[in-house]
Amino acid sequence: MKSIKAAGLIFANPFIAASGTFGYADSCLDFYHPDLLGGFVLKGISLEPRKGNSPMRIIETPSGMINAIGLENIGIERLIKDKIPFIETLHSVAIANLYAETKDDFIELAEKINEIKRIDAVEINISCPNVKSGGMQFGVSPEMTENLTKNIKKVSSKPVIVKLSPNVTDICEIAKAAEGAGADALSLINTISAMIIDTKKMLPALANVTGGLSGPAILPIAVRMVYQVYEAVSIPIIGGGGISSVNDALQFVMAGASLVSIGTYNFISPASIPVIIKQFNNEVKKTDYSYSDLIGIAHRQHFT
Amino acid sequence: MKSIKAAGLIFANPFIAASGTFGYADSCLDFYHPDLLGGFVLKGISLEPRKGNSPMRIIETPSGMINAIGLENIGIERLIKDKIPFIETLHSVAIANLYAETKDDFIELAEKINEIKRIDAVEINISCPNVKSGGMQFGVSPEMTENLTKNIKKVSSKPVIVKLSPNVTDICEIAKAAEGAGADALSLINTISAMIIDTKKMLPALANVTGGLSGPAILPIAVRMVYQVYEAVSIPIIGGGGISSVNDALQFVMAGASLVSIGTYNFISPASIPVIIKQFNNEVKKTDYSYSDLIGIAHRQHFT
Amino acid sequence: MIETQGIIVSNKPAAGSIHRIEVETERMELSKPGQFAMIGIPDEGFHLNRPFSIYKQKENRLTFLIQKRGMITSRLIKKSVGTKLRIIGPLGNWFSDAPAVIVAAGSSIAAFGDFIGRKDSTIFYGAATKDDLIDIKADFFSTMDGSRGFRGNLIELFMTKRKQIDKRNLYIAGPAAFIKAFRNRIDDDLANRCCASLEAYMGCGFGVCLGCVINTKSGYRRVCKDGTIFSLKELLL
Amino acid sequence: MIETQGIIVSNKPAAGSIHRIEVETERMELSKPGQFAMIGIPDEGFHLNRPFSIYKQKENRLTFLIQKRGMITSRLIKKSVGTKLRIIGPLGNWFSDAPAVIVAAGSSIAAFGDFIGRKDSTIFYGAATKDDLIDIKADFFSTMDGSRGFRGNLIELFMTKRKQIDKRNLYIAGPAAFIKAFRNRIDDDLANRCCASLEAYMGCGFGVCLGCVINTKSGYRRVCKDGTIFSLKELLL
Ligand SMILES: Cc1cc2nc3c(=O)[nH]c(=O)nc-3n(C[C@H](O)[C@H](O)[C@H](O)COP(=O)(O)OP(=O)(O)OC[C@H]3O[C@@H](n4cnc5c(N)ncnc54)[C@H](O)[C@@H]3O)c2cc1C
Ligand SMILES: Cc1cc2nc3c(=O)[nH]c(=O)nc-3n(C[C@H](O)[C@H](O)[C@H](O)COP(=O)(O)OP(=O)(O)OC[C@H]3O[C@@H](n4cnc5c(N)ncnc54)[C@H](O)[C@@H]3O)c2cc1C
Ligand SMILES: Cc1cc2nc3c(=O)[nH]c(=O)nc-3n(C[C@H](O)[C@H](O)[C@H](O)COP(=O)(O)O)c2cc1C
Ligand SMILES: Cc1cc2nc3c(=O)[nH]c(=O)nc-3n(C[C@H](O)[C@H](O)[C@H](O)COP(=O)(O)O)c2cc1C
Ligand code: FES
Ligand code: FES
Repeated sequence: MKSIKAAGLIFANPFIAASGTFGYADSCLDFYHPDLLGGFVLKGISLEPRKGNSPMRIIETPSGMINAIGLENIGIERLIKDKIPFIETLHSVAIANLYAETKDDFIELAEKINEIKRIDAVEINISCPNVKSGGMQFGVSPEMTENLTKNIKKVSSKPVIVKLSPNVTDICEIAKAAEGAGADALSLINTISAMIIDTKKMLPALANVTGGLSGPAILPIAVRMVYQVYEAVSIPIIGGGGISSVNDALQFVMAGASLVSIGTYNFISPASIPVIIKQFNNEVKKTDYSYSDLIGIAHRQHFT
Repeated sequence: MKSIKAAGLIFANPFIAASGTFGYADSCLDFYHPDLLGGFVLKGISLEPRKGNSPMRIIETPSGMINAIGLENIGIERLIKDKIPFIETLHSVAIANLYAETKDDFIELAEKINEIKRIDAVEINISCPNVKSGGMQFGVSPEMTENLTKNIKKVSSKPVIVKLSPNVTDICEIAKAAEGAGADALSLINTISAMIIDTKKMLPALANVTGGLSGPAILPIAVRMVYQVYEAVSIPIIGGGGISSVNDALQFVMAGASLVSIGTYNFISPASIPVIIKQFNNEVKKTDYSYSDLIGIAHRQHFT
Repeated sequence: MIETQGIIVSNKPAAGSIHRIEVETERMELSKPGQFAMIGIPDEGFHLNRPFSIYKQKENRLTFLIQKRGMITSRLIKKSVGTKLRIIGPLGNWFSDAPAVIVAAGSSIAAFGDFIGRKDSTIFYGAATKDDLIDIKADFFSTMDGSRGFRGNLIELFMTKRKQIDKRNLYIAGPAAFIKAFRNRIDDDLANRCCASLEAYMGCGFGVCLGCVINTKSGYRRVCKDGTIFSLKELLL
Repeated sequence: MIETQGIIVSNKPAAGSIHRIEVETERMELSKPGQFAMIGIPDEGFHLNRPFSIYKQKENRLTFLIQKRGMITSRLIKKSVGTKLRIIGPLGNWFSDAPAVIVAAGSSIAAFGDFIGRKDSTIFYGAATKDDLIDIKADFFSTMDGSRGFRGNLIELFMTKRKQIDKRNLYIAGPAAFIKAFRNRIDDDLANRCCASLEAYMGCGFGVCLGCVINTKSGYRRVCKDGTIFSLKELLL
């Protein structure tokens, strides 16, 4: 397969490891080398280290899981000191996932990232349902999305990817706001706000009460959103949510994603992405189409 | 278990068969008698018969299914002529599910239902994601929800249950609008807008492109919404979405539902509801609580 | 129609990717020719039950011919004796058991178990290759590679025998595409006395979900409940 | 640590609701005492893999003691020989193999397979009743109903022997509640040389999801990667 150009970057293949499921690109080393990926998104990073939420932080659900990690992370300083040296040895596209509670902190973060040469792009997480302030509040309002994106675009020297929240009435509205503000690409979907009750304890199973649902359960919702957003914007889409097979990935591509991201499945079968990439290339070859023709093809075919 | 009073009605037990999964209360007759239920909601009815969408109309997804039936139904006249005589022989709570594309049609429908003595309540479906006009448009705006509910309350001689759409940023806002307009109860959740792509055909699998996701996949989202709405309103909640076991039902009750509804699982194990009811009663007995104490108990317990 | 538990008592390869699976149910009404059952695997998470023709029935024991197609059929053919299944049946309308001429391709032979071996009926049975044919007595065989009987399409075989087809009922079963192809080849006289058992993607199997409709001259009809058998001239394929 | 396919080569009841399951993997690094593996059933839809101690290992063959608890363990103990599993391992840190005193309740004996039969170690092993004890040589048994060994709680049995406990390492394994109860009964001298292997609800098992953290004196630590073994005095239970 030819490489893919999106957001001014070149990806060797369309597969991206999703933020929060791939550590700092070091968690896969026992299974495969990160250079086999099109790219990877680092665990969400904030200015200061974050302790995250109290346990229980995760729980399985039918064909999915809920997490309320609460963006535990080592903070930007330690990222630079402890993790970037290793990341500098890698060759696939490296994306930093930024989290802050205020616009000013987002701007400061983006400026710090400017200094890190090896980071190719930033993904702004305005859609995490697991933290008390910031996060989702930005992502559910078109105005705040636009404002925040504009401000980050102003300072950032890297392509800016806006990661959308699925917890909205009209995702196209948010997508258009991000595009209008200059986003270079969109990433969707983040997890869906959800909860489980432990009926023995008669309490929410997770200490944070609610968390974010991921995994195959959300795939049909994610595909629908990618399909809709593809019609609403013209910037590239990184599509994901529940992908665990070639067929799943193809659905996102045909719905309109230029790149696909795999998250939760990294926990289940951590050696899988390179295997899926191989199978994916074969499947694409079997069609009469080039990869770029397949992007969004489900919109262009006619019902017979 | 003692009977449950909600929305001015008396339910022998908390289990309701959900609209669109129980026909006109006749589909279960080979399996059990509908009098074993707390109540049932008839298939969504409109003024005129509706042909529904073209096939394919359904598709399985991980732990769920998507349907785009498009509210195929026999229309109010044939409901009265062909189905009500049988329903008159039943004793559990009978709820009509109303669908219209305009406020005026909703009002006309509600007036026609007033004439049917055996119908105990109306559930207004402002949340169907599978029809081109009406339906969801009402359900995603608090203003329209309020306006429509008010108008139906004005004409209806029956308790009015508003069935909420999960395809919104803030379900509490809609719930409060319905409560403010006089709704006697809320029903949630309806299906979540979703789609699957048939990667062989390179087309959406369903002819309607998108449809509504139901089944266990959506349970954690539904539980979260019931939990949130319980804190926002004080009218009773009929909670459902993916219930297939006693534990599932208990989650909804503990999240704040006074009654629970079972939909998709009627397709999978059509003889199950009475079995679940029995097990449910036993489980409730095993707790130190009365049924009414269990409603919303997950909000009141303290973390230990 | 009932919902009951079934236990696999035998599961053996029958031909190609088709397994012959026998299930002992707790109780079961007697099915009629061409009826089907919905089958699910209760202990493996949520999935829709899948429709399968009741190939043979002896009291509570049902025999199915199950061809590996996707997720659930792949699992079913690997299940060991003793595995519990969910069974809902018998479902759908049925073929009259008057003498008939039958056209069955691949696993749709399962719809005609009651006709096999009947002297008063004629069976056309085809598959891709000899190994895909289950071991039954049919009158005419076709295989695409010619390894048994007529070489080529079952419909073509049938057409070569057109003149020998008398006034008996004509029964056919299979996916809509196959039935459409058949309809397009035969004359109106045959079409008028042909009944087709259709396949459709099913949600419930007993008429309530409205998921399985097909278009007919009298509007959408449910394959599972108004069919699976329709007179061919009713169908708008 | 690797991800590999395993095939069940033996699955037999060991005691009560505990099965002894042997799995032949394609390849596997040698595990150390107290390490674990994540196990999943690849052909049955999405679910998180489940953590189980590697009870014994001989080259690529792993033995697990699996107690029926909920969804996946119920399925595992019913799986026939030949069933394919997903195996990720070996995972977690490990016990030094110096002589030790071991306190194991129920299925947590599985963490100590390498110590069983060692003359230089002492094993306290308890369960609810005799039938729940797997057939191993331990030094002291307890059962709640007194059907074997000491009648009552394992911790109480241990306390009656307190005076005999020398300066060897003290190892314990189990859910946090059990370890907390133990901590609350023993003196600081013992606590200071006690290492506890914790259980936690796990998402990945290899340190990336941050789902399994517990509170320690140095903040949240991942049970799967920073543990499962912690020195007891580090834990804030
Ligand atoms: C009334 C009826 C009787 C049947 N009798 C038999 C029988 O006796 N023996 C037998 O082997 N098969 C029979 N079938 C077909 C059988 O139901 C399907 O092969 C089965 O549902 C596939 O399930 P799966 O999980 O293996 O495939 P999936 O993983 O669900 O799907 C695999 C592929 O098959 C397609 N597909 C799935 N279900 C159907 C369907 N119902 N109709 C058409 N395409 C479908 C899917 O779209 C997909 O492309 C019958 C179908 C019907 C409707
Ligand atoms: C490091 C480690 C080693 C283990 N070794 C063994 C072993 O050798 N043998 C053995 O039988 N079991 C062992 N366990 C426990 C085993 O992992 C659980 O019993 C199993 O995950 C339950 O899966 P399930 O699908 O059957 O239960 P589920 O249906 O997932 O849950 C059933 C109940 O168990 C609780 N539960 C589930 N997983 C855990 C967990 N990891 N910790 C605490 N509670 C849980 C759930 O909250 C629920 O209440 C170990 C656990 C850990 C963390
Ligand atoms: C445990 C966990 C942690 C996550 N952390 C982050 C994060 O830090 N930043 C972010 O933008 N998304 C985060 N996500 C969301 C994923 O990147 C992904 O968008 C989502 O899980 C949907 O994809 P999936 O179903 O393939 O997992 C996290 C997801 C999980 C399961
Ligand atoms: C095939 C199908 C048809 C449905 N038709 C209706 C309908 O006519 N009116 C309505 O309000 N809800 C309808 N629903 C939604 C259900 O009543 C229920 O709210 C939803 O499916 C979630 O519950 P479940 O997961 O238990 O099915 C339908 C659902 C399905 C699966
Ligand atoms: S499959 Fe449900 S109506 Fe036919
Ligand atoms: S289980 Fe994922 S970090 Fe421990």
